[in-house]
Order: sequence, then structure tokens, then C-alpha cells
Amino acid sequence: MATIREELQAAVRRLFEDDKIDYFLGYVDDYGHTFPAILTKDSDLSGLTFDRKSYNNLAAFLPELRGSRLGLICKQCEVRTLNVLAAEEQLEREKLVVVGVPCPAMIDPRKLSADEAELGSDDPALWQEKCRRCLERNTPTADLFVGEKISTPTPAEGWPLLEEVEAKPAEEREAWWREQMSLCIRCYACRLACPLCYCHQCFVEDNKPQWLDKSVGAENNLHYHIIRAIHLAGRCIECQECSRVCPVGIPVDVLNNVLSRDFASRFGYASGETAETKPALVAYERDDPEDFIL
Amino acid sequence: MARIGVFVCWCGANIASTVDVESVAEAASRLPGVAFATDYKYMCSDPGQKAILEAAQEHRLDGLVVAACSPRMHEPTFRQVAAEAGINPFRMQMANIREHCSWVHADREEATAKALDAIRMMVARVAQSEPLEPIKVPVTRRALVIGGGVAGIQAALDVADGGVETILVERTPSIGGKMAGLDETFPTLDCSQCILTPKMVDASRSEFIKLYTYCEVEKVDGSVGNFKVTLRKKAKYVNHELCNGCGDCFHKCPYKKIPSEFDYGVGNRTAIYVPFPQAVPNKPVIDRETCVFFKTGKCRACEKVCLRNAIDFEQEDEFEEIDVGAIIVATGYDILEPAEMAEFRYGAIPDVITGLQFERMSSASGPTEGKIVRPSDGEEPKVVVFVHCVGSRDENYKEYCSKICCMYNAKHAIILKHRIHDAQAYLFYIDVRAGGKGYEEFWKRACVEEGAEYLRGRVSRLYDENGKVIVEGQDTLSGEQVEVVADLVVLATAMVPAKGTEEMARILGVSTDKDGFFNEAHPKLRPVDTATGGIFLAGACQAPKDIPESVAQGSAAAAKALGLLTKEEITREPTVAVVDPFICTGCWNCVTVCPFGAPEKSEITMTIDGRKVTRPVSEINEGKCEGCGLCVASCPGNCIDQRGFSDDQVYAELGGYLERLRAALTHE
Amino acid sequence: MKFSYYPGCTLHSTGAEYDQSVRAVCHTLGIELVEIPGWGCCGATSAHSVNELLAYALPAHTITNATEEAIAAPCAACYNRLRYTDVNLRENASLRAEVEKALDRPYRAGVAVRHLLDIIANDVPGEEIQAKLQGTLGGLKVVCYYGCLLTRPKKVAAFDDMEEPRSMDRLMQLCGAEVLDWPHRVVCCGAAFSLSRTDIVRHMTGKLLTSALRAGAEAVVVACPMCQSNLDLRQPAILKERGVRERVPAVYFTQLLGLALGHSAKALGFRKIMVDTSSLLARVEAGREAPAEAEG
Amino acid sequence: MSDPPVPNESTPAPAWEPNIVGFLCNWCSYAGADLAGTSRIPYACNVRIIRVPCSGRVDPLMILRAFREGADGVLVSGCHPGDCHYIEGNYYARRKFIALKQLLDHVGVDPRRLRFSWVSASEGRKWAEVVETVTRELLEIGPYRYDRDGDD
Repeated sequence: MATIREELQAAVRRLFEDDKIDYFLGYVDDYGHTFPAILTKDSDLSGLTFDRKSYNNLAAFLPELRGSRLGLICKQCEVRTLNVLAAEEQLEREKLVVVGVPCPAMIDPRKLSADEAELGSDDPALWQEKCRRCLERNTPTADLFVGEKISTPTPAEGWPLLEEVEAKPAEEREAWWREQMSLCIRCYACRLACPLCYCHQCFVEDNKPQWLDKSVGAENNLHYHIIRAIHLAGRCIECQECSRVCPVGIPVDVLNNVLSRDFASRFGYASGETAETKPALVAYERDDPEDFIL
Repeated sequence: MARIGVFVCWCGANIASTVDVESVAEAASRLPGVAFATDYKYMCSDPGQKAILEAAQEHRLDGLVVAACSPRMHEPTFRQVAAEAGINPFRMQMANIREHCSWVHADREEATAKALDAIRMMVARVAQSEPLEPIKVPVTRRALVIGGGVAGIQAALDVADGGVETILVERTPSIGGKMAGLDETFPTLDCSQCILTPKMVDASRSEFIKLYTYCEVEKVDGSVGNFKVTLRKKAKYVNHELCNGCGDCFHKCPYKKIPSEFDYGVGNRTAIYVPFPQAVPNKPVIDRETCVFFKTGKCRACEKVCLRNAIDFEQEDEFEEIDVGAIIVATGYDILEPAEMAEFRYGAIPDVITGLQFERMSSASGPTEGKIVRPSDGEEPKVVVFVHCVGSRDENYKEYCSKICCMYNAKHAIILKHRIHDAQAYLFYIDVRAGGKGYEEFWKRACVEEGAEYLRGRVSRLYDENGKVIVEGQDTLSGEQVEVVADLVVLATAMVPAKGTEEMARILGVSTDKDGFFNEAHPKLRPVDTATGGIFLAGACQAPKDIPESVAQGSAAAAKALGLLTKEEITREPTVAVVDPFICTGCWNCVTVCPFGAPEKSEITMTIDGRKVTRPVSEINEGKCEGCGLCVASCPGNCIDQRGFSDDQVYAELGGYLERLRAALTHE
Repeated sequence: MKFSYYPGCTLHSTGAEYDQSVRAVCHTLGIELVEIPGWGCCGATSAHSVNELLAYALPAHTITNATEEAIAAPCAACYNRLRYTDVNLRENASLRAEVEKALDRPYRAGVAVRHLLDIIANDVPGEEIQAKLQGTLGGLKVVCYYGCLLTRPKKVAAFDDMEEPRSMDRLMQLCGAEVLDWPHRVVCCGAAFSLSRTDIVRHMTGKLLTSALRAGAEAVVVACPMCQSNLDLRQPAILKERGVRERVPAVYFTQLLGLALGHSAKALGFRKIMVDTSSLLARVEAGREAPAEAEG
Repeated sequence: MSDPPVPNESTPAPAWEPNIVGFLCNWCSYAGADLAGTSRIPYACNVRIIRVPCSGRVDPLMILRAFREGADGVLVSGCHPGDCHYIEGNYYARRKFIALKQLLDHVGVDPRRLRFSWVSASEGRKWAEVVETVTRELLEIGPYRYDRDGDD
């Protein structure tokens, strides 16, 4: 039986041969790592793969390729992202070929020891947190599916890190975040990796007026991350790419989780579930809760 | 560097007794960008204004800060002064040191410090204020009136009287509305049709009124002064140019048993029909849904009999785009479908009817020629129960009072007595609301002179027994349960917005209230305006109303429309939003949030890295922008700004205050 | 389906046949009932006219004792009091605090209070009931009587149309009864004055009975033990007073449903009904064309 | 006036007063504050008012900027739900404010530093009460200093 790697390569080759797409967005492996890659019909497809280190949310590359006919591998993270992008009219779905895969859950690289054998392990302790909450392991919206469908384990509930931070009293929480934020070097990797940060110009680049200072400092950094979280309110699909790519290891997605959870319970938001939901902050209900208003 | 003049007003003792105006002016003169500062007893007085003009010239000022009362009080005054002084009025700001300061703070030191802060903030703001010119828009001298009931007819007549062309659109085949179907009217018992039909004829004959019946508003674009409206002229299948209204066609129509909408089912009509004999225009239309020819392809009886060859089965709906400067909405009301209130068993018991059905029955030109009968057996009813507040003032249905029912119930009781002398009327009421000229006397007359029996209480249940309708209810005055064995029951059902009001509101971009009626701009002071410029309201589409109120509102809306349409051009505040297309991503947040539809989806083509790229961008329609700034704050990429309330201005204002704090902090 | 079962005082005493038929029907339909441990009186009628706090505290006690996520209450009065309490305690924090103080423990908000009719008519799919029928009611002519508390007030109770409910009608039709239209579905029988003002009760119940007879009913189907006892116990005297010779038994919807599901009249407690039900049972028996194997 | 309290036993130190920035919508709250003035209802003098067309114009960036530059508290006030001059601006604002408030609460900022109120043009007294409440609460929790490392 063909491996998923072989099936994938054959499928993509066919897409190019049948002239269905101009680019394919997938993962290739080399030097023991798995990278996202944009392939054309002239590319060498032999490195094309999908494995437990196919971390990146490929939808982050879509703005660059807008307008092209494009195939891409979609695990649940991309599926939900595409739904949000579609709702925001950032997507020409008819130009996309969504290639579905059975997602075996991504490994958290920070939990991975040097022993690569662990890659095959099915120990949820090694998974990324998002994968433990995942509701769907097979791409339901796929135009074509490669590999064998797999069953989806019962999703874990709760937000372990968020709950851990929340359990601290306010002063400790402030101190903890201040410490985290004093590490931030404002490299904006979080923004770059985020598939929903697609503004041509980010608010931090705006200098007329410069609401947010560009200089590094715990409070400035915190405010940058807070505003980013607000811009993602009801939109963030919790792919955790922002945290994974952070070079100094700040779990920035905890801020997003605060709003994800709050907006789900207050307004019933489940971002990325369908392609219709408008972003939470450009919608309202007349009887939205307002117990916080004087 | 800006050359700003600061003028601190004493407002007599109103400011000066609490704020040390002299030292404030002195400190203000040392602020960056300030070329001159002074204080004066009354800045708004003639000498005060003159002082500003002189100082502006002497110190070559290019901006003004007037520290005085609230801008809600004197902003227009000082903008005028600025303009006279050759300074752009939008580079004048008022620091509110009276309402927000001297009048609410007693401590002189604190109030003085706060006043200086307010000035500091406004100086910073003026330094960042760009000169703005009011937006001038030419006005299309034509009005649209939607709805040809009495309110719409009155509005159209009054606008036309001002010599302005008016298009009156009515969706049914005739104008006249609900009033055309009424019998006599309270409190004078004038015959409704006798007073309405002359107005209908006037409207059809006026050289300034264009009548579009059987026509609906499909789309409204544009804004105050310049609306573009698309009308759907529904196919009538009768060429009204050729038709002379002889009526041969509907006499020959074989299909005669269609419940008449105009008679609320009390009478029937044919498939080709004129809704009522006094209709304007008095020419028929074919109802496609019920016409045998459209169903089976056979018949053509009307076509055969028409000597003028006016029947045209090939007609199709036509669309026409018109330009108008103002829109008057007079779409009227409907009644709450009584079948929705199961306890009244309307529909299940034939002798339970609505007030409007009673009107058609008692109307001399109605289907029974004025004879009041029981629908079940055609007999004359001797005991008639009138139920007030059916669905009104009822937390299970509509909480509001429908306002007209108390009066028309009294009228019905009187009419009943006039037509059937030995009949007895019972009226179940909560309380009688008779606020209006002659109204109180009128219902008293029903009660005292005409012998109507008023029972204070609600009806709990109706059911039929041996051909009678048993009405159970409570008489709260005696505390007894009562039971009336009635021949006929008439329900005064709640007035609700006309069907399609919600859709109309969406098309017009105006809001509705919790009950679905159109929202006026201010419940007291702007009762016929909507929040959208150039769109006015008349009649029961805004709330339940009787005839005189509807007519008064029709005239009021006409006056408002004329006030607008007699101008050559209108000016709008230039404080509108503006998009930077080069950084706009086209996320459409602005399009989604704007209550006025000002941001529009557009495209821009630009060259990036030598490639021509077309990108979706938002563009603000200045004619529609009301200047709320909601889009500005909803744009994640800060691509939108608002003139006159720009980010730079707010930032400067904030900075004007906070820089002082920062200075204080660094000296800690 | 599993519910906390709240029989209320009546179903443990004068309404025992309702209890019997409820348990039988629920068993057949796969509805598991777990009686609420330590349940107390709902306080209907007397408590809320005497002491407001008590009127809330009594039902709150029972709701808080529930072990399941939802409560099934077969008595319309109990159902109404429990719903009323739950709606008000959820909305009114200070009232809730007061009640919790009286209970000396937190109120268990979030338990759904349902009437058994609502559960059977709306949760159990019609096809499922149909599949389990062991015969039909043979076109028995019935009127459905919901009483005044089952669907009112709208804010508290309405699982069906407040004034013209139809859920029981549909259920009875499903069982093969001929359901007649009548105007008195939700008119009060006067149960609140059952003992203190029998004159009022006689007047109100009398109207219901004559209306049912006029419609041609062979049975009045009820969902409340208070209504049942009024319509049943007082019937001979009331109709005699009005000079009416016919009688019409008032039976529980669970009893008729039980017959259709194949339970015996004995198991459903028919003999506890005062007005003669023999002709009714004979009609149903005649309508049972399917083999009556599941009898008992 | 803006100095934090300095313990001094001999002479009473100038009391610390909170600095509050108020963003008020032009149509309701600004007019409400005007009415407090015309009605001569006294209140604490700690709020500096910035007039905006609508509470929907207020961007969370503005609020954070105010904090970063030395405000101890921020108050945003608009029209009551249903009364917005621009029909629905305050509804959107309400959602945005919930989000910002949730986040600030989470990162340990005292929730009393950021307050929102609905004050109509006829609620002069309510405006005075809101200012009194906000000021009193801030007096209780003291000055706001997150860190100043980025500013120097």
C-alpha cells in the first residue's frame, strides 16, 4: 500500500499535469526538518510530505498567492482558517484545491527529545495543546483526500495554560505577564505566522499618529499583544502558531484564548466553524451583556 | 509653528469667580504654538468678537481656542467669527471651562488647573487641525412619496403645492389607503370617502404629481439631496393609456369569487378588477395569481370584450430609475392578524370579525351596501360585542396602545344603533382613551345617548354555541364574571406596521423600533425626520395614528421636504471618514459596521514591484457619511481616519494633557 | 432518556392511578424516571397566596434535590410552581439569595423543569411511539383538556401555544383517537377553590363538562390530577344539577396512551376513576385489532 | 497635584489625586456633563474630557495610550443602548470594550481603572455620580505605574 507521502506526491503531480493549479502549498522535508514550501509544476516533488512536524498553518501564505490557482494541504487548522478568510471575503475559494489529509496530531517540538523515534509515538503528552482539543482529524471540506481517514479522539476540554495563569491572584498575574512581556523583542514573528494577520500595514507601523511606541518595553509590548488579540477577537482559530514561532517562548496565544473562551460563552462564537460568521467585533446583539457598564 | 490665539472668557462671574482667568490666559500665552492669549468679560458679545478679529489681524493668527462655555452652546458663533477673521472655522476649538469646570468645581486652584488643562488640550488639537471646507451638494428638485394613503396623499399635495415635482408611489392598484375603505369617521361622523376622494382626484390631476400605482420601491441609493431610486412598475396587463375605465372587462370576467383585499374578504372581486368604485386611477389591473388565462392559457374574456384593445397579457414588470432629493415614507399600517391570537377564535367562528371588516360592511358603498349582517347566515345581528385592545396593551402580543380603537369602537357602537335600532352593543374595554378634540364627548355620546354598554374588563374566551357566540369576560367594576350571548363579535385588533416595513427600512437604510415602526430622529423635536438626512416620515408607519394626525404629519413632512428641496445646494459637515487606499486591505469591517452604508466596496490598481496589481479597497461615499467614526475605530490597520476628529487631533488632545503628567512624573 | 421524577403529593395519594400509568408508559417508551430524593410539596395554591418566600423556597428545595439534569413533573400545578420558581430565581439575584438563605444551601439553577406531556409529545419521536403501539384507541372520541396551568403564563410555561395548545391532541391522534375541537382546552376548572368555594367549582367544571358533551366527547383527556379529580368526583352532582343525563369520564393522557401501548386497564388504574369507564374500555378493546399479546 | 503621596509627618503632604481621561460622545454624555454644569451639580475635578462624535469612535489604542502616558484611569461614556445618534455605534463599542476589559483584567490591571458608562443628555446627575464613583475608586487603588522602561 502506498504511503501518504507517495499518494500525496502522485496527487499533486496529477494536479499539475491536469493544469488545475499554478502553485502547490505543502510541506517538504530535508535535514530532518519539515518546512512549508510553495511548489510549481517545475519543482522537484520528491520531498513533498505530510508528517507530525507539518506544524505551519499554510493559510498564512495565502495573501501572497492571492489570485493564483492554488492547491494546498489542509489539516483542521487550515480548514478553520479558510472559513474565517472566506467570511471576510479574503478568499477565492473556487481557485483553491483543498487537499485533505488525515492529521495524526502535531508534535510539540518543545516536548520532543533528541530521540526521533518519539515521532511515531501516539502519546498525547507529546502533542501540541491545540491537537488535544481538535474536533476533526480528517478534512471535511476537502476537494480531494489522500491517505486513510482516521478516527478523531475525544477532544480534551479546558485551556491548561490559561487556567494556570488565571489561578494566580491579580498581582502575581500582572508580574507574570510583565516578566513575559519584558522578554518580547518585537520581532513580530507572531504576526507573520498568523494566517489572520493579513493587513497590508499593521497598526504598529502606523506613525501618524503613533498610538503605540515601537520601542521595546514591557508595557509597550503588552499593549501591542493586547491590541493584536482584540483584532483577532472571535476570529482566532487557535492554531497556536504565534506561540510556536516565538523565539523567546512567550505563550502569546493565551491572550487570544481569553477572548476565544469569553466570546464563545458570551456570544456563542466558534470562529472558523462555518464560512458565514462575521468577525465578533463588527457584529452585535441588542442585548449583549453589559453588566460592566456604569 | 502654528499661530494660535487663546481667548479666555470670564462669562461675567460665571467662570471668573471660580477660575483665575487672568493667570490662565497668562499661562496659555506661554504654550507652544500660541501667538497670543488674552481674557475678556464676555467673548460672545460684540466687543468680545471684535477683540478676536483685531487680535487675529494683529498677530496673524491661523487658529483659535476660545475657552468659554460648552461648544454645544457657542461653537457656531465662534466658527463664524473665525471665518470672518480669515481663519478656517475648523481650526477653531472651544475649551469648555464653564459647564465642565467653573460650574461644577468650587475649589479655585483645582478649577484653574483644570481650565488650563482644557486649554492646553485644545491648543494641541488646533495645531493638528487641518482646514476643512463644508461639503456642498447640489439638490435634485423632486420628491418621492412612498405610500398613497391619506398621509402620503397629503404630503404629495403639499409638496406639489410648493411647485416641486412629486412622485407618489403606491403598491396597490389605487391610492386611498386604509381611509378609502372606512365608513363614517369619528368624532364628526363625516363620510370617509366623501372627504378623501376629492383629495385623491386632486393628487391625480396635479401637474406636479406623477402617480405610480401598482408600483414598488426596489432600491434606494445616494443620499440627502440626491437619491437614486429604482421603481418596479408591476405588470397590470392592462394598457392604461388605452383603457377608458368602462368596466366591461371585469363585468365579463368569469372568475368572480376572489376575496377582495380592499374589503378584507367581506366581499369578492374578479380576476381583472378595480379595487373599489372610486379608485384612482379608475382603471383595472389583472391579478396574475387568480386569472384563469394565466393558469390554463384559456379564457381571454376580458380581451374579447375590450373595444379599445387595452388588455395586454404580454406585459412584464418594468423598472424605472428616478432621481429625487427627498423621500417621504408613508407606508401605513396593517392589523395584527387576529388568527394569531387563538383565544379569539377568529377564523374558526365566522361571526367573529375585525373592526376593518365591520367598516366595509357598514360602508354604504361596501359589499353589503351598508347592511350590517352576520357572515354565517346573513341575518341582522341584535347583540354585538366589541372587544377593545385585541393584541394591544397585551404583554403576550403588543405592549403598546393602538390609539385609535377606543374611538372607532365607540363609532361602531353608534353606527350599529343608527342602522339597527333595536341592537345592543357591548364593549369590553381596559380604559377609554379619548384624548383629542371632541373625542371625549363622542364616546360619552355612544355610552349615554346611544345606549352602548361598556364593560370594564377583558375578554377571556369566545366560543360558539347553538349559532351564537358566547363571550366570556370579566367586569372589573362589579367584580363579576360576565357572559354575553352575542350574534356578532367585532375585534379591535392591534395596529402593526404595514407588511414589508422591515424590508422597506432596509432599502431606505433607516431604523425601526422594537415594534417594527419606523424610528423618528427625535421623539419630541424631530418627529417626522429620520436619522438619515432627506428621508421623512408621515402617518401610521411611524406609530399608530388617526386620520387628523396622519394628515398633520403628511403636511409636516412635506414642509420638511420643501425646506430641503427649495435650496440650490446643501452643505454637509466635512467631518467625514476618509480611507487611505494604499494600505486598505479590503477586510470590509467598515462596510459591515457603518449604519449608513457610506463605505463602499471598490478597487484600486497600483504598481507594486513593477507588477500591476488590482486590490479591493473601501471607499467612503461622502454624501452618506454622517461622521460617527465607527469605521475608523473598526479598522484594524488604521487605514481610515476622520476629518475634524482625526486620530492626530485626538492624539494631540490626549498628549496635551498627558505630557504635563509625564513631565510631573519625571520630576518625581 | 433519564429524568428526575417529581410525583408531587397528589400522585402519591388521590392521583395514584396517574402515577401508575406514568410509570408504565415511561417504562415502555424508555424514559427512565429517578424519583427525587427527599422531594417536598410544591406549595401550589396555598403557599403563594400566603407567603411569597415560602412559595419560592418549597419548589427550590425540590429542584435542588434533583439528581438528573431535568425534572419530569406530571402534575400541571407542580410543574407550574417549579417553573415559576426557576424562572424567577434565575432572573432575580436578590430573591435567589434570600431563598438560598432559607434553604441554607445554593440553589441548583440549570435543572430543566419539564411537564411529562412536553417530554412525551416533544422529545419522543412520533414514529418511535407508533412503532410501540399494540393497537389503537379505535377512533374513541376525545377532547383534550390542558387546564389553565400547563401553558401559562407564556413567560413561564408555554411549551405549546398558550391559548390553543395541540401537543396532547397530536399524541392522542397518534394513538388512534378521534380528537374533537372544543373551545375549552385551557379554561380553568376551578381547582384552587376545590374545598373552599364549591359553588364556583361547580359552575366552572360544569361548563367544561357540558362543552365536552356538546362536542360529542366520550372522554376528557387530562394532564393534571387536580383537574381530573374536579371533573371526575364532582361530575355526577354537577350534571345532575344541570339536568344532563350523559356522563363523560376524565382520564389521564397516560392512561389512554398506556392502553394503546398495550398495558391493561388494571395496570393503568382505570378502576380508580369514579365515572364509569366500561364503555370507553369496550370501545378501545374493540379497536384492538393487533394481537393483544403484550397485555399486562 | 499629580505627585504621588509622600509620607511626611510634620507637614501634611499634598494629597495624591488620580488623573482620569474621559472620552465622551458628543450627543449624550458630553451633553449630560453640560447639564451637570447648568444644574450646578458639583463633582470631583479629576476627569479631563475629550469629545468624540460617538463612543464607537473610541479605539482601544486610545485607551491604552492614555494609560501608557500617565493616566491612572480611563472613562468612556456614550449613549444608552437604543439611543445612539448614529443608531448603533454604542452597540459595537460595547463589544469592543468587553474585549479590552477582559484582556486588561487577565493581565492583572485592576478592573476599576477602565470604566464605561451610559450617560444620556438628561442625566447630569448621573454624570456627576459616575465621576465621583470612578474618582473614589481610583483614590482607593492609588496611582498606576506599569513600567516606565520604554519611555526613557
